This record gives sequence, C-alpha cells and structure tokens, in this order.
Amino acid sequence: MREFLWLVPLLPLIGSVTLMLGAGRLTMRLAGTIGAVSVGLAAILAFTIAAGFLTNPPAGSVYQQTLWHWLNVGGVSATFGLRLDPLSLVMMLVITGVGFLIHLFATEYMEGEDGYGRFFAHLNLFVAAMLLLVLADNFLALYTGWEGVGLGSYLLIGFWWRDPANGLAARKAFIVTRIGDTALFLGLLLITSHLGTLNIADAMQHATQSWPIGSPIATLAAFLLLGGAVGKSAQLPLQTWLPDAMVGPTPVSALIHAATMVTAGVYLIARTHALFLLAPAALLTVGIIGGATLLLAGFSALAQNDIKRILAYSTMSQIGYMFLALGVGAWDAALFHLMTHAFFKALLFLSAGAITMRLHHEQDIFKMGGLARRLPVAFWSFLIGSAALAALPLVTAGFYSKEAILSGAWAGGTSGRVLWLAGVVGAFMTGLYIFRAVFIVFFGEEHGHVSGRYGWRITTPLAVLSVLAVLGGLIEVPPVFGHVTLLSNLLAPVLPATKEVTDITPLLLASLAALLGIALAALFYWRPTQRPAETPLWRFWHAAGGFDWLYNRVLVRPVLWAARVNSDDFIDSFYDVIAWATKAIHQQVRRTQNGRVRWYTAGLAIGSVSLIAIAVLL
Amino acid sequence: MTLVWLLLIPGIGGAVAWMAGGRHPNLPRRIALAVLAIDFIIALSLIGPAMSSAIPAGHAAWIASFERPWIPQLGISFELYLDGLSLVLILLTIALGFISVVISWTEITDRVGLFHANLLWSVTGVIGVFLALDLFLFFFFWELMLVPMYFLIALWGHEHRFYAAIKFFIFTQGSGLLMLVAILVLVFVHQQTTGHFTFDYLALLGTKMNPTMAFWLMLGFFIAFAVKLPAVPFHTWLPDAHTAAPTAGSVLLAGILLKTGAYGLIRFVVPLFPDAAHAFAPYAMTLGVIGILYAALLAYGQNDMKRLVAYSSVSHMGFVLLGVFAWNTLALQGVVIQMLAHGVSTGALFILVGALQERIHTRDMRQMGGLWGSIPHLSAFGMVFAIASLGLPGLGNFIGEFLILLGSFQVGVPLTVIAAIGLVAGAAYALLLVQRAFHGNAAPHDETAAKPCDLTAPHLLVMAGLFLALLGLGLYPQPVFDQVAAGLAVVQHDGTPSTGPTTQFAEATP
Amino acid sequence: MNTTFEISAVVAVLATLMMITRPSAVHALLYLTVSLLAAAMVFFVLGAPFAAALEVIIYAGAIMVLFVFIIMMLNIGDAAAALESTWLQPSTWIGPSVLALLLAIELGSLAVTGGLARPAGSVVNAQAVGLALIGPYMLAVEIASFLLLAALVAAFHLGRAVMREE
Amino acid sequence: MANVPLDQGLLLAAILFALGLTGVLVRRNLLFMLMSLEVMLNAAGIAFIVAGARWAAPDGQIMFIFVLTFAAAEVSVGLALILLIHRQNPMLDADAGDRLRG
Repeated sequence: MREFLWLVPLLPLIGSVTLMLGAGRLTMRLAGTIGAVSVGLAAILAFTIAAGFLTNPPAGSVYQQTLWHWLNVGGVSATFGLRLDPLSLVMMLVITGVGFLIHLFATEYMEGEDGYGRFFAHLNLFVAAMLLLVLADNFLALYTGWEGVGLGSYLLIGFWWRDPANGLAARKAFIVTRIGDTALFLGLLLITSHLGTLNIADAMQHATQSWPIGSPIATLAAFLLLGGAVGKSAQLPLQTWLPDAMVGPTPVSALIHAATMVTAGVYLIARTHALFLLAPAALLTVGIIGGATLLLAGFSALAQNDIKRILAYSTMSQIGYMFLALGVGAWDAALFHLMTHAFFKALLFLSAGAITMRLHHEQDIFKMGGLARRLPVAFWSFLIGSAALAALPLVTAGFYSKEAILSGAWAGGTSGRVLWLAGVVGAFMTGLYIFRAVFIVFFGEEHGHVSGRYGWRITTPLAVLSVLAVLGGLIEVPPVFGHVTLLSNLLAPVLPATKEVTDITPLLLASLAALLGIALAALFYWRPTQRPAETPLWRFWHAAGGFDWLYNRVLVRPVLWAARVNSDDFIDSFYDVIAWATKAIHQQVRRTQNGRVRWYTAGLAIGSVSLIAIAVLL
Repeated sequence: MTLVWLLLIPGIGGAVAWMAGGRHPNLPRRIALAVLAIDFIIALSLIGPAMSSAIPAGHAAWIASFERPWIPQLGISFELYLDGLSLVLILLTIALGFISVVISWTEITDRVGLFHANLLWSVTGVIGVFLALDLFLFFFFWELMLVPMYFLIALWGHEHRFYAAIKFFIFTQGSGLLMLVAILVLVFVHQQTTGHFTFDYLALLGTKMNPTMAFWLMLGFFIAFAVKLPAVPFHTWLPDAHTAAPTAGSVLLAGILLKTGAYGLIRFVVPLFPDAAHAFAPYAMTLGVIGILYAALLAYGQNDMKRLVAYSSVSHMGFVLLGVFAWNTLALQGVVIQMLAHGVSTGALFILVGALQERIHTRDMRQMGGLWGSIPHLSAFGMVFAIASLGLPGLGNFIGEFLILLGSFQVGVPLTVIAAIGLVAGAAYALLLVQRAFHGNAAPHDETAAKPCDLTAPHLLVMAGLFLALLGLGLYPQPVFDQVAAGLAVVQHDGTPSTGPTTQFAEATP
Repeated sequence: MNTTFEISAVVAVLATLMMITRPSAVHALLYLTVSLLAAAMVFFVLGAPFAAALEVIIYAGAIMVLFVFIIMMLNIGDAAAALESTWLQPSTWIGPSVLALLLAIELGSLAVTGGLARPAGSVVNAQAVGLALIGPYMLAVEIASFLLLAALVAAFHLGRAVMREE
Repeated sequence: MANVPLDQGLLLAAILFALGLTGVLVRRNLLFMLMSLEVMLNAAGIAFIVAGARWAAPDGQIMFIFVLTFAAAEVSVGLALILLIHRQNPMLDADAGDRLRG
C-alpha cells in the first residue's frame, strides 16, 4: 500500500480542484460529499499505510517516494518527493483522521451557508497542503506546503468575505505568519548555500558532520527556522494573529487554528531537531518562547469573554507547552502533546461550534449560561475536552501528554526547572480559565430559550473525539502508572530518546496545580457571575499584553503612513521638476517667437552684428 | 533563414492587418491571431539543443543564426542569433501577443486594423531585440518597438493617454540615446585598439579599454536597460503608461517590453563590460533591493488597481535586477523564470483589471468591493494571480524569487535579507488588492447599476491557460532551465571579470 | 574720376536716408530710384559698365515700375502717409539705428582693413561677362532661370487669387 | 577709372546695407520694408561689383546679375503677397500679421 502514499495528499487536492471547477454548479449535498469523502478516503488510505508501516516497517523506518525531479540548476537540486517516517506518519494520521472528523462536522455545521462548495474546496486544499508539509522530503516541498497551509488559513479566515473585519483578520494572519515564513525562507537559503542540499535528511546529516555544536552558523540557521515556527505556531513574538483568526467558521478554527496548521512549527522543529541540537542557544530559546507564550496566553485566556478567543488563547498556550517540550529536548512529549491536543482542542472547538450554531453565532460566554441541560451533547463533549485540556489527572489524554512534558522539563537542569515552574503555573491557569468558561456557559441562569438536536454528522465527530480525548493518552503512560511507551517506541528511529523520570514529585505537583485551578474556577464561577469589570489589569490581559498595540504603533502605522503620504511617488516629482523647468523656460523663450517679421529681422541683425564683432575683434 | 521569417511574419502581418481593417473589423483580429499562431509554431520548432558546428569557438550556445552584410562600409551587418535565452523570451512574447489579440476582441472597436498592426509591429520589434546581435541592428529594433507602443497608448488609451504616452516615449527614448552614444563610443574604442570598425557584438566582446571609459559606457547601457526594466529611480513612467494603456498595451508592456531591459542587462551590459559591471554590481543590486521595497510600498498606497499592479511589476523587476547582478547560474536561471512568471502573472492581472474596467467602468478600488458576489470567476482568477504574484510556492513566481535570492545569497547576504522583506511586502499589497476589489462590502453604486457580467469563455480560456503556465513553471521548470542553460553559460563565461574568479565579486558587496 | 565716385556715393547714401524716412510711398520710391541710379554711376566708375546698364534698366526701370503699379493699385494715399508718420516716432529709430550703425562700422572697418586698396584698373566689358556667364556659370544661370520661372508662377498664382476674390 | 579706392566702394556698400537694415527694422509698412530690402540687396550687389573690380574679373558682375535676378523674383512674389495681404490688412501693418507667434 505504501506506494500509494502520493495519493494521500492528492485525494484532498482532487477534491479541492473538483469543487473549485464545479463552483456554483454542484448541489450542497454533492459538494459536502466530495469534500468529506476525499479527506475520508485519504484518511482510510493513511490508516492502511500506517497499519502496513507498523506491522512491516521499511528499512530504517523510512519510506521515500520520489514523484518527479523538480529542479536541478546550478548545483541545487530538489525532487518533489515524499518521505514517510514515524514522525510524518503520526502527523499524517492526525491530519487525515481529525481532518476527516472535522469535515464531517462541517458538512452539517455549514449547511445553508453561501459558498458551501467553496468552503470545502478551501478546506480540502488546506488538508492537501498540510499533508504535503508533513510528508515532504525536502525543504522546498515543505515550504510549498507551509505556504499552502498559510493560503488555506487565509482563505478560510476570510471565508465570510462580506465583512471587512474578516478580511482584515485573514490578511493579518497571512502577513504575520509570512514574516515568520520569510525567516524560514532565509533559513532555507542559508542551509542550501552552506550544506548544498535541499533534502531535509541529507541536510541534517551534513549539518551534524560539518558544523560543530554551538557554531554560529548552525545557531543562525536554527534561529531562522525558529522564526518560521513561531510565526506558524502563533508563539511570541508573532502570536497576535491567532485570536483574530477566530472570525473564521468554527470548523476552520478547529482544524487549522487548533489541531493541525498551528502545530506545523512544532513539527518543523522536531523534523530539524538535529540542527537544533547543534544550536543549544536556539533550543533554549524555543523553550523560553514556549514558556513565555504559555503563561501570556494562559493569563490572556482568563480575560476573554468570547468563547472562541478563550480557546484560541488556550491553543497558543498549549503550543507553548509543545515548544517548551522541544526546548528541553522532550521530543516525544512534544509530539505526544501535539497529538492529544489535536484531539481535545478539535473537540473543544467543535463543541463550541455546536453551541454557537444554536445561538445564532453568539460567542459571548456571558450571554450563554445554563446550557448544560439544553444542549447535553455539546455540554458533555465540551466538558470532556475541557478536562483533557486542564489535564485532569489519570482520566484524560491531556494529563499524560502534559505530564510527559513537565517531567521532561523537570529533568532538564536549571533552565528546565524554571520552565517546569512556568509549566506548572500554566497548568493551574489552564484549569482556571477553561473551567471558568465551562461554568459560565453551562451553568448559571439561562438566557433565552435554546434548543435543537444535532444530526449524526455532528454527534459522530464529537463522540469519536471525546473517546480519543479520554483514551488517546494511553499510548504513552509514565512509569509510575504502568509504563506504556507505544509512541516513543514508534518515534525512536527519528527522534532522540528522552530521559525517563521516575521521580513522582513533579507529577504530583502539576496534578495538584491543575486541580487547584479547576477548584478555584468552581469557587468563583459556580454561581452566576457578572461580566468582569474593565480594570486596567483586565484590559491589559484582554489585549494579550498589548502586542497588537505595540506592533500597530511601531510597524503598521508607520508603513501605512509612508504608503499614504508617498502614494504619488516622490521620485516622480523629481522628473516633474525637470518637466516644470522645461515648461518655465519654454514660457520665457516663446515670447521671442512673437510672429513679427521685424522682430525676427532684428534678431538676425543682432546675431550678425555679434558674429561679425567676434570675427573682427578677436 | 527561419529567424528572418520569425521577424517578417508579424511585420508583414501587421501591414496586412492594417489594410484589412477597412473591410471588416474582425478581419485584422483573425489575421493577427493567425500570424501569431504561425510565428509561435515557427518558434516552437526551434526548441532544441544548440548547433554544434559553424559557430565561433566559445559560443556554442546558438541554436540558429542568420547573417548578411547590411552597410559594410560602417561595419554594420544584419546579424541575428538565437540561443535558449532568446528563444524562451520570444516564445513568451508571441504567446502574450496572441493573448493580447484575444482579450482586445471586445475592448478595441475603433481603428481595429491599425491597432492590430501596431500590436504586431511591437511584437516584431521585441523579437528583433531578442535576436539582433549587431549593436546597430539591436538599437534599430530597440527604437522600433517603442513607436507602435507609443501609438497603442496614445490612440487607444484611457484618460491622460497623451501625457502617459509622451512620458513613456521620452523616458525610453532619452535613455536609448545614452545607449546609442555608448554603442558608438564602444565601436570607436574598438576601432582604435584593433583598427577594425564593426558593430558586431561577438567582435566587440572583450574590447580592451581603460576602466573609467568602461565604467561610463557600461553606465550608458545600464541606464537604458534600467529605464526599460524599470529600476527605481527610473520607474516613474511605468505606472502612468500602464494606467493609460489599453489592456493589450499593458500586457505587452509588462509582459514583454520590460523583459527587453533584463535581456539587455544579461546579454550586453555584463558581457561587454565585465570588470565595470562587476565593480558596479553592489550598487545595482542595492538599486534592485530598493526597488523591491519601495515599489511595494507604493503599490500598497494606490487606489487605482492598475497602478497597484504596475508598481507590483516594478517590485518584481527589482528581483530581476538583483538577480542579474548577482551573476551566478542560480540567480540568472531565477531571473529567466521570474521574467516568464512575471510576464504571465502580471499580464493576467492586467487583463483582469481591463476586464473589470470594461464591466464597471472604474479602476478605483474605493468604488469596488464585494465583487466576488457578482462576478465570481473574475474575482477568483484575480485572487489566484494576486496570490501568484506574492510568490506562493508551486507557482512560477516563487521559483524565480527563490532562485534569485538563493543566487544573491552567495554574493551578498545583507542585501538578500533585506530583499526577502519584499516577500512580506508582496503579500501585503497583493492581499490588499483582493480585499479591496473582491471582498468586503459591495460598493454602494453597485446596487443601482446593472449587474456586471462575469468573464466570457475566451477570457476564461486565456486565464486558465495562463494559470496552467504558471503552475507548470512552478512545479516543473526544468525544461526551461535546460533550454536556457547553454546560452546562460556562454554569457556568464563572457561576463566573468578578467581580474579573477567570481569570488572577488562576493567580497566587493557592501 | 574719384570725384565722380564720391559724389555718386554721397548721393546714394543721402537718397537712401531720405527713402527710409519718407512717410509717403511715392516719395520714398523716387528717392530709392535716385539711390539706384547713383549706384549705377558707381558701377560705371568701378569699370563695370554692363552692370551699370542693368542696374538702370532692370532695377531702376522694371522693378521700380512694379512698385509704382502696386502703389497705384493699392491706392495708398494721404491717410496711409499720415499713419506712417505716427509710426515713425523718434523712439522707434534709436534701437535699429544703433544696430545699423554698429553693423556699418563693423563692415566698414572690415572693408578699410581688408587690403582691397589696390584696384586692378581695367574695365570688364559686357563681352567678358557674357562669356563667363554662359561658360563656367552655365548651371547657375539655369538655376536662376528656374527661380524666375518659379517667381513668375507664384506671382501669377497669387495675383489670380486676388483677381478671383474681386 | 583706375584710381577709385576700393575700400571706399565697400564702405559705401556697408553704409547702404546698414541703412537698408534700418529701414526694414523701423518701417511697419510692408511696402517700405520691401523697398528697404531692395536697398540691402543692392548694397550686396555693390559689394560684388567692387570685389570684381579688384581683380578685373567678370565674376563680380555675374554675381550682381544673380542678385538682380533674385531681387526681381523676390519683388514680384513679394508684391503679389502684398496685394493679398492688403485685402485683410489695408494699412499693410507688418506687426498685425503675428498669427504665427509661439
């Protein structure tokens, strides 16, 4: 089956192209079917390939497939090739699996929307690009997927194009991530120039051979790649686009801005870990960025009233955990968390979508309340998702993955301990902010009458994801609880092993922090509460630390100002001056051309007199 | 002889189209299509490896040649040579010419015969520029392509067309004069050192002269080509010319005429004056980078859609300038791809703006918005090509920019880093165009006016074809690389400074 | 003979001076004729009798007659003369006079310092002129005849336009 | 007839030429300008004759004949034009005909 690997990204692409060509001609039912089925088929194929891969692993756990030679010029060559190894396998399964569930959800969620076919065309395009990103065997193809998902994100954030605010959010997302992408692009240039290859595996091999640990060039390359990663993964300092991206349809938020695209940065760093291992400074920065982001986002999430923005900040925060894990070298843990996060965050977004679709797209949590009885399906799935997000000990997938990260940090020396502390504070915050949302939304007094049943296309994904959010963590269980290492065994050929921690202290502390957060949330928000007062502190966290304000002042406004002021191109005025001077001289000189014969004769005479004078006198 | 036919067919076709214009307006259109199709087939037949025999040593890249004495007393000959570089650009020229005819079918209804004559003659001039190796002949074609273009703008243009046409003419003509002076001085210098009076490019290669003289001559050529490219600060004619020109004029201007500037830089400036050009390279590359960013900023500030696209064109040509003066295989191959991709994507954008203007009678983006609802196909293609022009991987522009920057990275890291900011800037203006024109609320006046009709079948076919071409360039550019490789290798060989290997050049970068 | 030359020269200059200052066209024309006759006298003194004869016949004769015809046809009378007097303000004279004076001084100084003082002292008669005219100057004669033809056609055409309008 | 100082002849030509020029510049009536032109042409003729006399060559007189021819042609066309102009501009004011001004 492995030889059909190329079909995995191609199937969604075919779906996308079919939908684009058929735009306006396909019925809603047909469009939804094409959209969901193309991803579903890709998922089935991916799982079949995975089964084959696990039962009968290829040599070195790597399966390489070259589709065609892309370019070969001036000593630089790139193939359009796919590479299946455990890392990309995990990513591929998450993308196609979660992606299919979200597509299924969306077929019902988006019903009746204008541009239904376009929605699925873009969603399929996104899935195809994301699959290319994770399956690419060289940087150029990776970058193609990388930009492709950015495009998909742009198109889908701005899906409801009639509202200019959506367009602004979409452009912001694209441009902010593009800043990171440009860093990545420069990283590619650096790697290609110095290592002479675009193939990721070869480049990593050359790098370890030719660059010593801590060499400036390796550090620079790692930092440039990191720039790309923080852009895509919405980490400091390029995190500002993600909360705004929530204006897109909720399935989009679930798929792109929670489960898959935003984790591309994590994937990139994991994929190029060899380079980061050569650059300890960059790796430490990854951890610090992760720690800082998870705290910033955690606090910010507490100051939000919009359910999707709460989830957006929690996504930033959770990806911060993954970065933290990468920074301390807990590679498996990062990927583990990536996977479980995809499950529970998709679940959270989809259940949030299920709620808002019954509330006429009202997203303010203070206008909800008491929904637990009205919308039980949404309630239970949101509750399970929240529990997993808050890492409720033992019974959720989030607990195991977060525990893996924190124990990895605990083992990582002094800097690791500091990051661990940040992680524990973050765990506390997570419990607090998400259960704040749970209590406000589902308990307390009801606002208006809400009802409605969900079709199977909504309930099935919620059910499957709920199960995964609970049980998905059992593939990797720490030593104290039974020591299951399915995932790290699988990833062993591609990612360096993590130190095992048998100390139970960090685990207990982290669990306590999470429970404390939940308890505190229950204490404050069990009873109906008022909308929080707009204190300066609240405003500060509501604006997520004022980064938007800062960037507006420092970057956006000066550029806009320059563009507006100079829209007539001051260089042209230089040429205008030449033209003006010519005209002015013309105005003067034309007076001599007054049409009078005698005047001309006089001119002739003066000229003759002068000429003869010159001839005579000189 | 094939090369002569390549020139004669559109040249004579233009005259025939003119005469046929009096009989029926569709006749010149059909004639122009037929002529360009035949020319395209002839050009296609030339694709292939270089000739091995009967070519001077060291110049084994020529695919075809034609040489006859013209004014032997002055050392001028009718000398046409074709290598892969010229061939690729000629194919682009003819293809875009063909498309220009198709998209002018409904737009141009006045003096149809003369319009197509001018269009075909302009194409003829450009093909001549790409073929001529005698400097006199080159200059002849260089001027020849301007005149029909002037008339295209002045006679069939939009508001301010005379202003724009004259500005265009003065800029290109004035810079052409500098080149003529440089050509003549070069010929005289060559005569003084060798006693041989000739305008033959191949003979003039490697003329010995003192560095100051070489620098000034190089500058004369450089300015002529930089104006045509156009490079900042010589770019100000372009937005005006584009805004005023009819759609076909814009397509030809952006798609083809600008390429002659880049071609001239590659073919003449560097090989004829290797040392001077390499000493000048850091400054030229800096100009390129300034152009990328400055034009992007300008594009962002425009309300007129066509001006936005025009400035984006200037920005893209900044990459070309950067790539040419990086002067290594990667960058030059990138320049070729960038030229082709830019010709296609910007041409397509101009076609769309023209189609839009035909439908809603404005190019002012303040009066647009929400067009996606009324004309989805046009809007979708607008978005596709806007995204292509911001350099999305998988489409041709990306390959061009990637190779150019990879090439310039070997030469000057700081410049490359600054140039890369252009990728962000490109995204900013391209998406702004999409937002202001196609997304957002429908402009108020749309409610009362009749609903504009979407793209018609010929336009859709053209758009689809252009998109597929971009996709092809983006996903499988290797055939282009292979076709131009030999030609570029020779040019590069000629353009290597005598003082040492190219590594010295790297150190000269600021 | 020197005296003859000097008298003729003075007459020519004075007559021309009068000519350019007269408001009446007929008066001016008469002074011009005098000036031309004086010039003919100068030619004769300089040993160019043929030229002198031509000067009298063609210039003072034919061309002046043409002027007379035109003056008669246009019926330029006292009104025109009065207008001329108003045009001939002293202020209008200053600039041109200075200019002309400068020119005269320059040309005169060139003439005086030009080294032409020694005359050849012989008469060039009509025969010599005629031989040269149809010898080396054949082509020039032809061109001159074309010029005359063109002038004839042009004058005829212009004159006919006048007649048709009347 | 041999002892006419030729520089005096040229001086005469110069003075006449200058006077003619003054006439052209000062007079506004086209008829007077034409007359003054005749003076200037005649002055040129005198200069030719003087130069011819210096070497006793016929060329001076021949040139004079050409000047004469030219004068005749010029006068005939000029007077015809004056006839035409007179219809629109009876005072023959040269300054009124400035429609070719820049």
